Amino acid sequence: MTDYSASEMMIVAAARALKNVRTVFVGVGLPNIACNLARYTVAPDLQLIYESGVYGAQPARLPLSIGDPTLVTGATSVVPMADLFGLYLQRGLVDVALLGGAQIDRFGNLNTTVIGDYDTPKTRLPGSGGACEIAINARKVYMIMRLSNRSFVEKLDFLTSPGHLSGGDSRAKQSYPGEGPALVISDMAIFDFDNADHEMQLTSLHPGVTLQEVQASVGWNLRVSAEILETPVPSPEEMNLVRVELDPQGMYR
Amino acid sequence: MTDYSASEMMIVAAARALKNVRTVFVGVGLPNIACNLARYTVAPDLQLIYESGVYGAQPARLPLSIGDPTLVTGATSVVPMADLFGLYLQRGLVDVALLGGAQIDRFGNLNTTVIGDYDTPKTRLPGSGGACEIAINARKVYMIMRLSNRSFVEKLDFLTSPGHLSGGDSRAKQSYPGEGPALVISDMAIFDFDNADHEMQLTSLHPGVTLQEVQASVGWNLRVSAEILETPVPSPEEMNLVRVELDPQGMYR
Amino acid sequence: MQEAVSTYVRDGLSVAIEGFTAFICFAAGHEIIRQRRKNLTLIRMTPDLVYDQMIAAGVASHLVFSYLGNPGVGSLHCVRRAVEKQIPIPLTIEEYSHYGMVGRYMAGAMRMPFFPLRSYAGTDMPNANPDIRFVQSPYSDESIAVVPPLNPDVAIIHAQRATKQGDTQLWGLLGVQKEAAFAASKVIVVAEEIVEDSVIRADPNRTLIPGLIVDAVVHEPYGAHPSYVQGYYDRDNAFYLMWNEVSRDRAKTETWLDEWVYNVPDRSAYLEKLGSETLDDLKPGDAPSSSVNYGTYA
Amino acid sequence: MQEAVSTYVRDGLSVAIEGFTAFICFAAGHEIIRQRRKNLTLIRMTPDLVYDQMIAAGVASHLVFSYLGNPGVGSLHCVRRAVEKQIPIPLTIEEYSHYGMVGRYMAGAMRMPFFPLRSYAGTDMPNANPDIRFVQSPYSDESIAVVPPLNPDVAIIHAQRATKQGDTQLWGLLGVQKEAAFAASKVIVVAEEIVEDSVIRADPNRTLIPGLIVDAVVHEPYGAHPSYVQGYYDRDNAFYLMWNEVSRDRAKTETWLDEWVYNVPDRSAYLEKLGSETLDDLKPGDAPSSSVNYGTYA
Repeated sequence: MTDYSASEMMIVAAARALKNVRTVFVGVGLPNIACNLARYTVAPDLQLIYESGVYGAQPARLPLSIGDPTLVTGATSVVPMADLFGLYLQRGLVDVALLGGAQIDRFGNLNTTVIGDYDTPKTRLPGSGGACEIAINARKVYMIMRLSNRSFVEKLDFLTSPGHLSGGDSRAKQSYPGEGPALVISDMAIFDFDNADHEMQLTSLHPGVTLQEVQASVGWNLRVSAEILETPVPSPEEMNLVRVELDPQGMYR
Repeated sequence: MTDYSASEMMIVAAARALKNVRTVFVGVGLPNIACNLARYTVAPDLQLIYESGVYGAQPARLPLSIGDPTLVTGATSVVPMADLFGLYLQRGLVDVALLGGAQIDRFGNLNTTVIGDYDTPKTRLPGSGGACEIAINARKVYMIMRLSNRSFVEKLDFLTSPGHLSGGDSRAKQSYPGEGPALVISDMAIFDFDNADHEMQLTSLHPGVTLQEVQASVGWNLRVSAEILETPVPSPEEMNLVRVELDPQGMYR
Repeated sequence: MQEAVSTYVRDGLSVAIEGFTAFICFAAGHEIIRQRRKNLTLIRMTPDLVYDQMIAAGVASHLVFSYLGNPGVGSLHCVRRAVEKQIPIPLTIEEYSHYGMVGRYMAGAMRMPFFPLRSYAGTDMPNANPDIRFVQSPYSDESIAVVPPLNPDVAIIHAQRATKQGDTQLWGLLGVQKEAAFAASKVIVVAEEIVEDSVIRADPNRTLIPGLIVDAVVHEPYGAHPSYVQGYYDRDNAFYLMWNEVSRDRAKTETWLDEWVYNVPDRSAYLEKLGSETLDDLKPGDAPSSSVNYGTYA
Repeated sequence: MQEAVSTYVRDGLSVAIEGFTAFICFAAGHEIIRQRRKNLTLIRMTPDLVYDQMIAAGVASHLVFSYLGNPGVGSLHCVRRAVEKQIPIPLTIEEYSHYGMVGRYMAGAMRMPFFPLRSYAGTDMPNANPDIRFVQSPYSDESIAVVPPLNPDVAIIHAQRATKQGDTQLWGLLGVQKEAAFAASKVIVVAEEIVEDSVIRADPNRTLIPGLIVDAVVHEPYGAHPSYVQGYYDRDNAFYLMWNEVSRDRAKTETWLDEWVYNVPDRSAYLEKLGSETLDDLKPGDAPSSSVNYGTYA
């Protein structure tokens, strides 16, 4: 059996979810490794789009940030951010965006702004960056987040990036161009929103994880799909790519 | 005495009016010769801006149109038209724009759209091009037009590009960024708008032209400034530049 | 080209062949005439000779534009005949200023509901076109003109070079080609040269249009004659002057269309008929850009 | 640099040092700290380490931004201390999303009264910032978010090369540098190389900023260290990691500022102190762009 960590399981599961996707809006860190793993495996034609203005990146090293110069050299096109956000994102050319956040609620709304009160914050977080418009305009959004009941909360302290808002048809009423959150890929389980309420529901447990453990890490009474799958373990090929090619220093282990 | 035509007098007078001007928005034809003559004489640092997207052109030949490739090669900057109109013109970086038209009225409003009724035109003209926003946004507008009472009319058939509208404070009320028409340079005389009504007034007669001849070519009762000057004749140097350097084929004679 | 036009340019669609003075894809215009398309809405800031010819051939029933002229020469006589005298068929028009057209393409390309610009106030243009409207600013008592988004069914863009996948680079006058391409539902790129992916990737800042939005790539050298392509050939000004004479007369125009469009199967035949001497005369001298270093970061 | 900052960056003004991850002009930031400016409004999409240092030094009282982070590393501890604990002085904030900031610069650069974008609806962001508003489209029943124009008093832009007149070329990540420069009242360009006019004119499509809008040009090689300049040097990531540790502690931060800013007279001294070995390690390999032909037309 292949040796892997919970984080690596999360990366592999995210990469697999990109099968047949043409364009993906990539964040730094875990999303970046997942997208590059997908290029080597399930999505060889996957085009990487970075909010820094890069389309069709072919990084020669694992980028240190979304603005790494290795993303520029050898890319198909590098444009002003005005064009990246206007002509690519808002135009509807992003099939999937990968997002994370400090807090997520059951409808996939994200908080990356503040813990505590906005004006007298307990912890000041980075803020929206491009996340607010990405969540509105990307065709689909996949979240990659580690499970914890500090992150998966009953109520956000601040709604930075809209998911399915209050569920049901509340997102549809906003006439956003994008469909919103489709998947949440965590280190313990995978969730989707495939129900009329557009509420997060458990669909797959990573090997060795129990439903009880997941419920204990989520701040609300978790919805569970009719059938719970077990996430296939990372293959030797996937693990080899992650450990040898993509994360040789084990930064994301 | 130097030999020159009425058109050449007009070109020379227009060039002289560009003294100390930093940026000029250039149209093709007469304005183009006038601007290049100014660069060689009264305004060596004059920067030529073309609506085709060119800033700081140094044409190696007399351009055949405002989109001539000789304007691109060796220019300081060549940008999309969105940037030319947004970042240069609307931003307020054009000191003087040279415009012409099929019809002009006493307040310097221009028609380049239609003779006769809009829906059943007698003559369909080219339309606005950039003239409408140039007339609104350029700091000052100089018109170059041959005098004739078919062109200098009591009432325009169509107002394409605003001058001083109905005169007085009517332009100020629109809060346009630009000041509007400052000069009209014709083949017989020069006019300005330096009165409270912002009405076109004769300020200078070209040598050999009488006030009566000018009045006969204007479709309204012409206003005349307190003192009428005589336009200095083209100097040998100016004529040499026009005939040898700028218009060797005599297209604009 | 024959296949790209027959696949994407169908009767009744709206088509934008863009390129301001330069990069005007006459090759596409002629193919559309040959395929006898009907009822097209033609969109172009400056209709130029290419639409004069297409309108003379009766392919269009509606024209969206901002400047009707033979640049540096004079009038577009065929467009005027259609507008003033409904010859050969009636042509309705919809006009904006240059910045208005630019803004319409930008709004279309960026999926904005409108584009605001400082123009039109106080003129007769909003009377002639009720789609020119005004919006109140929520930050002051100022009102600003707006134009609606423009999303052509098909955009046809001529360029110096593209890959087979449609990643496209242009230099020289950039006009509204990028905006028109991103605004369109279908994009046809016509290139002087088809190049390897590595050529494009060696200078990613010069890529104007990504293959992602391109539906067909056509290799058509000299496809923009008699207009020009920066660094490849000059404008054939004799042609622009000749057209000014030919187009004044309806019969002469039709004779020209017969000889140079209908009776010519494709662009290669057109170029052969034109003769290599004419093409050679249009070749510019060399003015190479310097190279810049993007650096390797591995 | 000393002169450019003392002439244009006065107490109480709003200053935008732009450059997304790349081209961040630390040389200008340090000079502003050395000149002990007060009460500045600092504007930047991603405040990054440069504003973390400036805010730690107490030059700013207000911050306009869209993302507060040490890119790829973590938090900006000095900004957080100022926001959460008013250390060393209180800092008020005004926040947008990335596209909101881009749109604000665009509106400022194009003299538009507002910029419309598809963002913000349904979120808490308009509650936190009342300048995020909504406008009704005159073409449908749709409402769209708008942001107000942003016109910094001073913009500072780092670039690969510029002429003495300020005609400036950049390649790599273009960020919002062009928009910030055109939006600003005064523009300082800081360049790795000062080049002849002919270098710029050999590739006019690459000119991002014309000298027309530039008030001062500073020649400052390595002026963007520890950030990077495409093709010239890589990001000094060890510095970014080191700062993450130093900046957690107020005393250590002040010691660092003393050693590397206050007690260093200018950028040359900073580079000397840094050592040529560090700089050499950051040199990338060669990845030259191809040359293109603009053609001569005489």
